[in-house]
Amino acid sequence: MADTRVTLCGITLDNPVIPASGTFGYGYEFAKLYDINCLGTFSFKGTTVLPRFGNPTPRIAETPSGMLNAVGLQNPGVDAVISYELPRLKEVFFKPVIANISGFSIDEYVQIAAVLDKEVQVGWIELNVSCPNVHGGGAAFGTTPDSAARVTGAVRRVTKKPLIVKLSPNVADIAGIAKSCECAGADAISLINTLLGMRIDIKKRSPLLANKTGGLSGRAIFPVALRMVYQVYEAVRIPIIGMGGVAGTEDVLEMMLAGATAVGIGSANLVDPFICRDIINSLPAEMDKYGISRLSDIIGGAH
Amino acid sequence: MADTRVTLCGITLDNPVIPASGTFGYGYEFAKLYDINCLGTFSFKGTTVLPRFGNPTPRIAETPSGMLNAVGLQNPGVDAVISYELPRLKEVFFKPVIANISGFSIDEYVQIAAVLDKEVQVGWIELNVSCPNVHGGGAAFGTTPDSAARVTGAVRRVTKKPLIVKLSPNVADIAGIAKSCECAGADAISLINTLLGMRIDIKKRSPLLANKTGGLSGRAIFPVALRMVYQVYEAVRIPIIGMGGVAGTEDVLEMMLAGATAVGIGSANLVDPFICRDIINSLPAEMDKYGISRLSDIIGGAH
Amino acid sequence: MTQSDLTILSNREIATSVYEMKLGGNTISIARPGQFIDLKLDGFFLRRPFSVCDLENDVLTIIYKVVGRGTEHMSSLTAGSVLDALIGLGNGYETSTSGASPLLIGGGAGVPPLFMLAKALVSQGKSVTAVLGFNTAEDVFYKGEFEGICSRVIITTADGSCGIRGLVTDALTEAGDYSYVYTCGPEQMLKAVWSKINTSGQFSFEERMGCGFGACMGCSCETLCGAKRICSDGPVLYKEEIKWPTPA
Amino acid sequence: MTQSDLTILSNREIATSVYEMKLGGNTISIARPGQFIDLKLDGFFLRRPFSVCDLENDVLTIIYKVVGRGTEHMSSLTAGSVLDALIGLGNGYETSTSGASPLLIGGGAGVPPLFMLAKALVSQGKSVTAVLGFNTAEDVFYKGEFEGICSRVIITTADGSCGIRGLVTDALTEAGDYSYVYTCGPEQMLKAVWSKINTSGQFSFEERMGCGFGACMGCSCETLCGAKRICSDGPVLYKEEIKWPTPA
Ligand SMILES: Cc1cc2nc3c(=O)[nH]c(=O)nc-3n(C[C@H](O)[C@H](O)[C@H](O)COP(=O)(O)OP(=O)(O)OC[C@H]3O[C@@H](n4cnc5c(N)ncnc54)[C@H](O)[C@@H]3O)c2cc1C
Ligand SMILES: Cc1cc2nc3c(=O)[nH]c(=O)nc-3n(C[C@H](O)[C@H](O)[C@H](O)COP(=O)(O)OP(=O)(O)OC[C@H]3O[C@@H](n4cnc5c(N)ncnc54)[C@H](O)[C@@H]3O)c2cc1C
Ligand SMILES: Cc1cc2nc3c(=O)[nH]c(=O)nc-3n(C[C@H](O)[C@H](O)[C@H](O)COP(=O)(O)O)c2cc1C
Ligand SMILES: Cc1cc2nc3c(=O)[nH]c(=O)nc-3n(C[C@H](O)[C@H](O)[C@H](O)COP(=O)(O)O)c2cc1C
Ligand code: FES
Ligand code: FES
Repeated sequence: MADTRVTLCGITLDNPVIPASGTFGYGYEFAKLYDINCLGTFSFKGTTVLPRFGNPTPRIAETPSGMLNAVGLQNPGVDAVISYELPRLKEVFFKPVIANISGFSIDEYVQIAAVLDKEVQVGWIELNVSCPNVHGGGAAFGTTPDSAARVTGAVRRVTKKPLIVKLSPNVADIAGIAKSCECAGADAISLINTLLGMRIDIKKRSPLLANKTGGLSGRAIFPVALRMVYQVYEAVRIPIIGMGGVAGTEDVLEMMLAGATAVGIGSANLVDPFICRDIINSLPAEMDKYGISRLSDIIGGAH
Repeated sequence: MADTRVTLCGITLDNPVIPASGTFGYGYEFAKLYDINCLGTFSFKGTTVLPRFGNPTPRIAETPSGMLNAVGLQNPGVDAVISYELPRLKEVFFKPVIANISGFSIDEYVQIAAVLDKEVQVGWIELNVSCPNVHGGGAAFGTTPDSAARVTGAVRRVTKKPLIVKLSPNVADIAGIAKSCECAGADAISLINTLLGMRIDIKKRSPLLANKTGGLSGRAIFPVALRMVYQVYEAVRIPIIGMGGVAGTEDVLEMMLAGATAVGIGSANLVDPFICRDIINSLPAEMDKYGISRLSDIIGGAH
Repeated sequence: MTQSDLTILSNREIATSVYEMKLGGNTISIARPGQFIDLKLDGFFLRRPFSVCDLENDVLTIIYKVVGRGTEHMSSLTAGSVLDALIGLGNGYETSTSGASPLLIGGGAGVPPLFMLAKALVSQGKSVTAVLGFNTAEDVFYKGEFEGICSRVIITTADGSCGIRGLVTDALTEAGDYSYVYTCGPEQMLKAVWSKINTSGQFSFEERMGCGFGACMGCSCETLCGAKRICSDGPVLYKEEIKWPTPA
Repeated sequence: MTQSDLTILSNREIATSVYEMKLGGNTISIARPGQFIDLKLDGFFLRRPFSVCDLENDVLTIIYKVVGRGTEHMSSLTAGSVLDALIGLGNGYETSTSGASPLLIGGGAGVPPLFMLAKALVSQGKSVTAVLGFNTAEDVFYKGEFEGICSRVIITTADGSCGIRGLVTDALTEAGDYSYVYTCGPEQMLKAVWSKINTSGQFSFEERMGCGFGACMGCSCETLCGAKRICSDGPVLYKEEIKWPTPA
């Protein structure tokens, strides 16, 4: 029998498939469609201190083999997540979940992490460091090794849960940033978030998104994501959650060969809501095809 | 009558369509297929001081809506270009051409530029600063504002021809790099070169390209290219050659609205060798559709 | 919501650039008029949303206007092709609030969902008036179909080439008394209707969508009752909760 | 080289995962056996190269093995579909050098171009022997077709389930005397043939391609006569110019 299990920071997952943050809500929309306990786990919608509506619409645009989003972290705020979303999730999902959090200052990150640290449903805390750092001039925390390390270190002090840092791909040296997060206490690296992109409405002669730019995700970015996972695998010793453009079972295997311990699936859920379930179901047959008996054996196998 | 002309550094082009370097050889392969004098101009294959075979094969891989290449600047060297390629080109192309050059040290860039400065067929010199800077530790010249400025400044001193600097997209702050090239004397910015990517051969459990990583081009990267052109347009006053994923007439218009004065077309030539001719032919009708009488009017129109 | 492979039964142009497509297959999860389906098209990343125009014996009708590459591609499909669809999306119209003589107001590509709605209201014994607005006579579709079931059908065209010259709101006096309003159309039209009608009503909105089933927050809009997702909390909003981005 | 829209006339499985596709249309730019065509497939960025296997009265035959997503997609296409093709690519085999009794050696997916070559050589009055190697009996195709035109056809299979057990090189003694060698197949086979034959010959190579017509330098290989592009300076190289990446 094909063994699909992998271990992420001490917690064993039934399989490496993890719906990525922002594409799976707080889980229960999908629970209406299938039993989401088949998942390795999932990362819930990026949560901030205060409730946010996010950016004005249009927030979505299509691109060749991909999409742009400028949702702008719409979420009900961490208090509502704890009092309302997590209790609802508890009824349909019985595994530890990844809490994806965002802040506009180091204090905000620390504040949310400290609160979520007390939630037993939360297995891991995932810091999305692609947010604009309002106190640091607007550039994202994740675009310099220093700022990424600072936020990682600060959050490290307030939680004992495994700490995942999720990196932005809009940088020249992803490996350097990953390394500095590792040094600052990260237990895992998750990558990639979206590439910054744009589309223009020719008729209106203006950017299609109200926010002008948006994050590019979907199959188009798979080769960039794969390359970054490969580079980061050579730079750090902690596990990697690889994501970006994964849309099929072979993509999962490519990501793992590049160095991913677990594999995030984002936009593909939006287009095919059953894709994570279907990939999980097809993993054993696909492993057979390539002569893989233990999936964890192939992590980093292409190095 | 629709006016498709644009002016690039004082030279008027019949239209903004420019086959991008590396996808059009030295022009005469395509001259067998159609009269390439219909083009605005084109940028010839990246040329180095010495002849280069480039990287081992496989050098090409397919990706969703795109491709990876790791050709590694195969070219006959600048002397052969002058003695053999340019004279052949002269027989089929009667417009000034863009000379795309690469070097592994500032000296090499200077050396080639100085030689090509004397060629009347060369209308512009395009510095490809995405090459690894062997003297500066291997990172590409184009990934820091400083190194990009240094090579620009050095070449500026040896040529009076309009100097275009072609930037790598694998950076956090493209506008900053463009600005520093402008200050160092660039007459135009061309962007984007390829995004660094990878594919893995699952059966062999190793990267598909012999070089491991390759440059991602094609439709997949269009939204990233468009965003960078938009950002650079706000940062500099010199004209921009926008490229990356352009594969149709509407893409040309989007690029120009983002801020491009001329538009490069790369990989699309490889898949459809007639695409530049076809786009040029369809420009007037497409301009009519959007109520554009002078194409140059829409440059930067989305700002 | 369910996923269903639908077979194209027919696909024909019924007005300038407007096509009627009939689809066969399992349509069980479609519960209400005003719901929509989301079609996967070869070569396009995102699905394309279309209102259910009619549903009879598992034959589902949509009417779509060619406005871009996706709808252009659709117009080239022929009977027998199979489309991957998510169906039964959105809240749809609530018919119980309509009163005895509801008024339906549709504009252009917003007309289709009103047809299934009109049928439902008529089958509940209500007297339905429909005001359908188009740009010009050649754009008009389903006039006969609506006349076959509604008590009254008023057509407006911007150039006066068919029916009343003007916008749908210019036909409100002509429409006489009504107990309730159901409407669907471009946002400018919805806004005009909202400010002109003297009853309550339900308004169906459009927004660019990532998923179509509530997962991505791509289609959110602010309402007086908090943020709502057009795809799953909508597309139908009640008159009372609508908050216009700029004052109406 | 020209661009041509070719219509699929037939597409059938002729051995395990091996299909023969017949295409109709303008094939005027195909000049020689050993040339190839490059097919654009819906949903794939790069074209797919296939050797011309036969060309009679503007009916072009290719034979392809399903090895990945592109060829899998091709296997699902039906007669009547139209494919955008670049045709007349590559140098092809030169037949004038063959002498009176050329030997053709093909392995698996390298067999197809040898069929058109065999026809050309036979029509020039030459006595052609073909050695065709496969893995197992179920993989064998075009045995009868080759037997219909060649003086002699020797099949080898790795497991001995058809013809001689072993590799094509194991059949060289059996093949007897020959004046020249033409070959096409996997690189390992070409290398083995190169080191075993005692005449000159022409070898057809494969490489991953960007363009297929000489523009991108994606398919270059080093030869004793300098760098060559497999797509336009090849795919056929002369025995004397080949430089193996690792010593043969
Ligand atoms: C709930 C709902 C119901 C709809 N019902 C109908 C209907 O019954 N008949 C009809 O003709 N049209 C309807 N539309 C609009 C229809 O979805 C768009 O016209 C269609 O998606 C355009 O696709 P395209 O590829 O041709 O255009 P493109 O502009 O090329 O599409 C690019 C992207 O923008 C999206 N998009 C473009 N226009 C719209 C729009 N107006 N609304 C939402 N997304 C858009 C596309 O879905 C796609 O993701 C409906 C929209 C919504 C949200
Ligand atoms: C000059 C030439 C002639 C050929 N003639 C034949 C023939 O007659 N019959 C036949 O069955 N095959 C032939 N091939 C091989 C055929 O091109 C590949 O099997 C096919 O491209 C695989 O496509 P895929 O999408 O199924 O595989 P995938 O692996 O999914 O393709 C991914 C990419 O790799 C390329 N690729 C994969 N394998 C090869 C290969 N062996 N050679 C070149 N590119 C490859 C594809 O073209 C595509 O760009 C020929 C190749 C060349 C270069
Ligand atoms: C609509 C949408 C919303 C997203 N929201 C978040 C978020 O809140 N937090 C986060 O870390 N990543 C977010 N992402 C990024 C994804 O989690 C993922 O990193 C990215 O989309 C690349 O993966 P994909 O190509 O599989 O979509 C979002 C992506 C999309 C498409
Ligand atoms: C096969 C290939 C070779 C290339 N060689 C060069 C080169 O020599 N010099 C250069 O500046 N850019 C080179 N490029 C980059 C292109 O000029 C272009 O910037 C890039 O491919 C993005 O455009 P596209 O998406 O239209 O291909 C090459 C691209 C490809 C695909
Ligand atoms: S489109 Fe995804 S939530 Fe509405
Ligand atoms: S494939 Fe482009 S040169 Fe051969």
